[in-house]
Amino acid sequence: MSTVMFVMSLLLACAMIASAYVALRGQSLSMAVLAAGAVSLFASVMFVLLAAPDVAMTEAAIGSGLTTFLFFFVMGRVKGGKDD
Amino acid sequence: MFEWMKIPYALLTLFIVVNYGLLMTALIAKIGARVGRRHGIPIYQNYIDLIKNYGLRSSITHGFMFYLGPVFRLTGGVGLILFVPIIYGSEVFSNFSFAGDLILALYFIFFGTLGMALGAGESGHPYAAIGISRGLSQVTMAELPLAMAVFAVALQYQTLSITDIVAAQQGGILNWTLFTNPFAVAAAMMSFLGSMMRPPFDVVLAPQEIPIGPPTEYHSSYLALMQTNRVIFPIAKIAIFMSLFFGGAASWPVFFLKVFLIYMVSVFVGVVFPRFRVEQSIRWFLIWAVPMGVLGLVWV
Amino acid sequence: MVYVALITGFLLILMGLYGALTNRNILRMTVAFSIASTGTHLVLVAVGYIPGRTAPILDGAVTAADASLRIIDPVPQALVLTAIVIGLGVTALMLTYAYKLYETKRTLDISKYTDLKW
Amino acid sequence: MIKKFVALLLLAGLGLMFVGLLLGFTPDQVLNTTASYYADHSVEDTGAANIVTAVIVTYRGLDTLGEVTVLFLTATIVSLILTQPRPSGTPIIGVAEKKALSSGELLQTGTRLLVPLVLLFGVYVFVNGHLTPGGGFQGGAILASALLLLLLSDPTKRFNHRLISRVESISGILYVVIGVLGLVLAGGFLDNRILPLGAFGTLFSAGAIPVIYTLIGLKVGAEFSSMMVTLSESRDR
Amino acid sequence: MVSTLFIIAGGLGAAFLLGLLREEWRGFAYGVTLAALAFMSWVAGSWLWAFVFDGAVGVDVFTAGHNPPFAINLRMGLPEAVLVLLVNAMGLMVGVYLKGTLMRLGRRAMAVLLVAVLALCGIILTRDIFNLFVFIELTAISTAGLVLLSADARALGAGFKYLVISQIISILLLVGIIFAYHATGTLNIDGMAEASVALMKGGTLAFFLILMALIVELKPFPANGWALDIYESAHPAFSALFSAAFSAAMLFAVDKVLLIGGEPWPKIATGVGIVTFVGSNLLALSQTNDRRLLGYSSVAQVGLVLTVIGQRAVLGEHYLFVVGGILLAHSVAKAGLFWVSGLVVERQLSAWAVLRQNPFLVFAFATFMALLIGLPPFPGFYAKWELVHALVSEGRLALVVFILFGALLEVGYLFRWFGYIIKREASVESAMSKPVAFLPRKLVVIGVGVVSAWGLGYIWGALSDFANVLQALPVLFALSFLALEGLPAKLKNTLAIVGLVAFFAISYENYNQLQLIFGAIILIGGAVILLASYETHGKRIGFYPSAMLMYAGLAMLIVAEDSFSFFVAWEILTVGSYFLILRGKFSEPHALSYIIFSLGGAFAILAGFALAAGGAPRIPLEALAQVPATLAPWVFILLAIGFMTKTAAIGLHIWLPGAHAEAETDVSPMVSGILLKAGLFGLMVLLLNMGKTQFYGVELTYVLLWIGALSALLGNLMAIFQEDAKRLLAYSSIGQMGYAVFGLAMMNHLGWLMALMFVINHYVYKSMLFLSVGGIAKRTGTRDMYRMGGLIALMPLSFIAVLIGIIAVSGVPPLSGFGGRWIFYNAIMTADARLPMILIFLSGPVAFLYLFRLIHTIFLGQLKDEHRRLKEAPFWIVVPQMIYVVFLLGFAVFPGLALRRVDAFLNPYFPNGGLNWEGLTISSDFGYWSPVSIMITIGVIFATLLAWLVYLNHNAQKVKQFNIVFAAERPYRPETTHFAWNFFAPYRKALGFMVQPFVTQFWDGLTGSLHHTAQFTRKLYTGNGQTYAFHLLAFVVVVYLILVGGLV
Repeated sequence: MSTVMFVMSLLLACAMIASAYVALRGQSLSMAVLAAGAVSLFASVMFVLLAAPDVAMTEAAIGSGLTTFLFFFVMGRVKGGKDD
Repeated sequence: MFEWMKIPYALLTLFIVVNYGLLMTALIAKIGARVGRRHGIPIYQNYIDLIKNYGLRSSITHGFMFYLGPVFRLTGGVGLILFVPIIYGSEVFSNFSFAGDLILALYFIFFGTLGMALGAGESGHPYAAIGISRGLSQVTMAELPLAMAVFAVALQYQTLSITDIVAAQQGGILNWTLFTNPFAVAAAMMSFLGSMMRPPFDVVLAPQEIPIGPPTEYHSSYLALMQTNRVIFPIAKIAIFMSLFFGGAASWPVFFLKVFLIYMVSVFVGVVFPRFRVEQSIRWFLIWAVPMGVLGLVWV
Repeated sequence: MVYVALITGFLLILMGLYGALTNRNILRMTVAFSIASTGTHLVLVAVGYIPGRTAPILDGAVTAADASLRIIDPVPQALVLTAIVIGLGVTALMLTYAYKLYETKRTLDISKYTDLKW
Repeated sequence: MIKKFVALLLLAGLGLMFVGLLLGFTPDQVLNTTASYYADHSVEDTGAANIVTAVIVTYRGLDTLGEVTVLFLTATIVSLILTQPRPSGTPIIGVAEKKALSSGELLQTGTRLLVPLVLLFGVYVFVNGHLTPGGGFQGGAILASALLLLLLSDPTKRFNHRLISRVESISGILYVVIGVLGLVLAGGFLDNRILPLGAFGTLFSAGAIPVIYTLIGLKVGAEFSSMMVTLSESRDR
Repeated sequence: MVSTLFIIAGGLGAAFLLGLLREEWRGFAYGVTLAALAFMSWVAGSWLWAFVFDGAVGVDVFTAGHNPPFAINLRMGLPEAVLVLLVNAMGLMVGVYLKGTLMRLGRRAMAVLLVAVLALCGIILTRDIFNLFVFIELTAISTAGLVLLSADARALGAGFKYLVISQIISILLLVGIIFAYHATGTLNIDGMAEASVALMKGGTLAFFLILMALIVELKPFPANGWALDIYESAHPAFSALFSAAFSAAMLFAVDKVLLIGGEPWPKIATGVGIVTFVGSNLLALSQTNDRRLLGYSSVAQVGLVLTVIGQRAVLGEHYLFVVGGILLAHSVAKAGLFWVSGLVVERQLSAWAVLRQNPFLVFAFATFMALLIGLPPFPGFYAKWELVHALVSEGRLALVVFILFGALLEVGYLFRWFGYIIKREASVESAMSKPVAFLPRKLVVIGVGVVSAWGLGYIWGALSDFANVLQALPVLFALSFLALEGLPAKLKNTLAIVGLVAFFAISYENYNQLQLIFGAIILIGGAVILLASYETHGKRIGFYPSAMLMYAGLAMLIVAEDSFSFFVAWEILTVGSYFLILRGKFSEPHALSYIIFSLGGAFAILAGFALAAGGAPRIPLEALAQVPATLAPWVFILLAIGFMTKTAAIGLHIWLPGAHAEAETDVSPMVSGILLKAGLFGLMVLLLNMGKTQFYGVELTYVLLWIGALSALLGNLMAIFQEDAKRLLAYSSIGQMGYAVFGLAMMNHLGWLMALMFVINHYVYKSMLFLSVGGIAKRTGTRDMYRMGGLIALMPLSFIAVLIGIIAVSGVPPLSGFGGRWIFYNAIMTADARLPMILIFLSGPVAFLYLFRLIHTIFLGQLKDEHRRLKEAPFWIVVPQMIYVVFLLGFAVFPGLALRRVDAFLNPYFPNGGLNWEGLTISSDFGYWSPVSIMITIGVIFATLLAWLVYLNHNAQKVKQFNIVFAAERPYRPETTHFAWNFFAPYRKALGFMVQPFVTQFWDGLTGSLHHTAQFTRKLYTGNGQTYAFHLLAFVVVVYLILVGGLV
């Protein structure tokens, strides 16, 4: 347990929360989706820190990858992704 | 209990009561006229009317029930007088009272009323129905204090037998229910007023109806039967009151006197009060007579 | 570090739910939920973590003999794996619904879909 | 405004519970019974080096079967929804849809080059699931991303639905069959010991785990692909 | 036996296989689906068979070749087998039902259905908490898919709302699971339960989250708007599955998980459950959409089961019996109702009138309704009995009150709905869609539901500690008429009469005197009334099963020896009579208020018995005497209220006038002459066994005395103001029953004798009058008395019946009514209370008023022009009347025939104050009465006078109708001359204040405020998915705060 890891985890936490904030309050929907993907991506790094490489891979591939694309597919169909 | 000799005795009772009734009603009419400074009818007028009506032939009926109406009516009157022991202590004049007690008498009062009402109803005359409706309405309320008074008396003497009740009142005027339970008697007398069809409770026979109501349709021999009843029935009723509240009668003269006096009560009241409408009389009974009855019940 | 992850996870859940409760746009609600589920995953993994240990994979460094002293709990990880996949399934379904809903009324405002009520 | 306030209030309530959970939480210092059993026995039981894989595929195999079913279900429903005719009376989305972006030459060429590599990598991830991090789900997702690349490079491209659904169904059925074989031949449903456990740490070891993970990988990949393909094609119908 | 896992493997395999098929091979795919469902059902069924018949014990099924808690294990035991069979069979039925939709949507939809069913099985079977989560997610997702089977576009919105909710649920569940795992080191439910002592503070919270997540899946009130939207918009077949199978599985999951927690958790389940039960039933009151109503009802029922689950400790070994009974009844009934709803095109409740086109569907609806409410012989009935007894014995009275109140609400809306079906006009549009809607395949599915409903009834009867209701001879006899419905009515009528008489003949031996009187009235009296039923033509579908059910209940009631059989009989007769009353043309609202009052009363009786039983499953009726003094008054009050709903004591009477008046001609005498006696019988049983009881110093029989007297007076008063002849008679019944209650409450020998005499007399003359009036109404086409008049000449026999009847009722000598009065006066001589007598004194003459009106306005006065060609009432309606006339005359002369036996019977109970029967005279301590002498005296006088009049006036001619003169003109129109409307106007002026409809206003106000509450509260369900999410979170938080606040 190193201080480095602790600091890193803190940084990641801040990044995640910031991204989540953006995802929730961001102006455009695409922004929000991308930010949500970022949260996921940061989370997968966090998983690596937490000694869970399997989860990290899954989160990266599925949580931040596929999900984001699914969002974009649907947003493409729905008013070009504009907020209403 | 029953012996064949009862039948002639009963007929004798009837004979006495009918004659007394005819004379008494005529007398009272006469008194009323004299008070009003009129001459009035002769004392035998009722006999004439009755004989005349029995003599008249009518070929008219409005139907089955119309025909039976007067029969019911008179059966009610005759039956009532026969179910009540008229003279206290007299085996001869106790008639058919072995068949039932006070309750029988009280409920049998309705028998004639019912028949008459049905008969008049079948005449098809609207005023007959109006008269019946008013009469029945009023009677139901008048019955209430009576029922309470009777119950009070029965409770007081712990019996429902009229003979026993009279027996309990013997031995002095203060033993009469009139003095042992004045409230019950007051309630009963108010009720009595209501059931006598005299003012102020005579709206049932209001002038509007009299000439054109039941008596109009009922004439000749029908009317005769009803007139007969009209002399028997009040006396029978008064006989019950007398037995319950005024010590009964041990002999015919006492009987005549007490019946006359009780009858006069209703006449006096009638002279004093104006006529009530039905709802007024119902309220009157509720306000005055019923509390009396309650007091009478509580008194026991 | 465990606490950091836990707290972050809980915060993400709360933020996600807040977003889902206050955004009327269906797609934004979906985004919010996916953030909340990421938070959940974080919580799950963090609970299974034991400081100073390694991933539950046996290799040269960790042998079967000393595994129980060296590795962290594999169970939460297995659960999270399942949860992630299920989460994706639900998200995909919500997205499809969103698309289909949009097709019927041409709006993504959830407060417009109140034909059924009371 | 009130809505936000109420939301905050409710979430504060929920947060209260979370705080309660946090306060009651002390990180484990040693493995609990379940975990230490896995740590101690998974090698002899399953022969898998990756204990997470052992847990997922064998010990909690039923969960995983359910998980695969979730994806199957989602894919099925997505295509069910999107292939269903519009409910009558609903407005048809206007023609104002954006024209499909034509992607650049570079992307197309890159894609052609990349797809086989990505596919290969996906296969690698799931066949090695019992040895290294990763497995059927991750591998499946990677397979699907190959397809995604193809889709991105040519949005109008048509995919063979039959093929996708065949792969999905056959691998699903085989997965169930293996499960049942476990019931018949070995200790229970989804027992991996229907095949020899082999030498620890090699590719062909850990009994049926690699087979199962392969099937899962194929199935998951097919399901993801099917979802994306249906979604991407939906507008054209 | 086949391994349980094959249920899951088979379902999954088939679902995956469907993906292989070509899109076009829909028929084949459908076949695969059904085969898979059938296979799964078979596996479940074979386990159930093994458990029940081969004595197998529950097994744990291990997966992956390892022992739990290290690998997931499933458990198959009796409850699991039952539920899994339920789920699978339901899935199969839904599959059959959905054929059209599935074929249209193709294999994908079928696969989703299969997965949904197997996921439910998984929820039931698994013993691993995370595995449970997986299956729950599977269920949720498949729900989102199956919702779309609906053709309703709104279903899409509903599905999305559900997804939102399930997202929140899964977050709660996951967090809960991981912390619970952390606390206990296992994911196995049983392992967690063992480690529950180790649950620390964090563990408790974790468990709370798990429990809440599961409970929220059960749609607790008020966090259940999403579920209602699904019910409303989804395909009815799916709703059937959702309501029946999903709920069952989730309830089982809650039941499993509750094992983990400790002390306070069952209380939470109960609390949430009861709030849901009452709240949802309340809101259902104001629903007009059928499926949404069913949704509310489903939610409510699940709440009830949850309540019961929370009371597991109280129920002990009966737990499975009770919870299973309620749950299975709910599942089958709700599925059945949803299936039926698939046949109805329109969505408002009244559109269900189309079901009338098919009597089988009406029967099906009635079955499902009875099943849902828990009427005998269905499982819910036994369950309700056990539940209430168990709860009461533990002193959980408030809970009982809430349960019964909620159940009564349910009774209200379900029976209202049934009334719509039977009575409302089916719209033309729906009628046209008939050929489309009534598909034989769907009918078969519904038929399976009906069969399983009755099967469940039989099974639960056999399992219960009591006699099986479905094996009682009278019930079987009544039900056998269902099979005979195809026969002509006249034949069925003969069968019914023979059955009643034969049953009397075989039971005669075993009756004591009291039972004999009631038995004779019910069975022989019932047969006499049935003579009038020969009048009807056609098949008269529905009449005989209902009537015979009522008679069956009555026959069982009088021989009941313990509280359970008494209650069974009570409910049976109530239900039978309800169906009977509902048959009247305009009786819909009255039948409804009848059933609500009656079942409300029945619930009071149930509570009373439970209170008296003190933990025993049932008590002999004699044991009512041994109820401890602290409880006795409460038992007395509850039972008395229950019985007085039947006797229509004032305050509880508002159902009676309409119900009796609007019933069919031959039904009115049944419900008035016979049915009301059930209440009296109950009161007799109560008073005989409990006697005088003090309640905070108030003598309860004294209260009864007042109630009886008030009923007598007000009933009679209200009767005199009626224009409708049958209503008049109905109000009169209230008064008459008041007399009888009064007599019983006097608690002396003669009072009881009077009451019993009333029982006989009231049967005779009320049956006679109702038949007579019914016959007249049949001829004239109206029941308004002022529209009649002068019918005496046209209908002499009816007239005689009424004449004799009213003489008897009014108590005028010489008929038997007088006997009643005479005994009454003798009775009150010894009674303690005097003031209530006054009311009775008044009510006697008042009765005379309405009776006179009855005979006058119908038979006397002016004949209407349109009635000139009327004939006497139909032969078969007159026949029983004449029988009654003869009986009344005979009874008037020889009352001793019946009364002596009763007198003797009463001696042991009231040794003092009996009557002396010497010769022809009957004497009491106070007076005497000689019926024969009275009859002869009056007869002789009457005959003499009549002879005299005939002699005087023998050639009288009947004059023309208008040969009268009034107001100086000859009338020519009967309408202007028939004084009949508002006959007793002065009376109304004087005493009208006493008949102000205060009671009606009170009950109207009560129901009105319930409705308003419902209307107001349901606005909570805005339809916005986000709002529902708020509800959910608020629900969780509130429960949490309650828990933290230590309120539980």
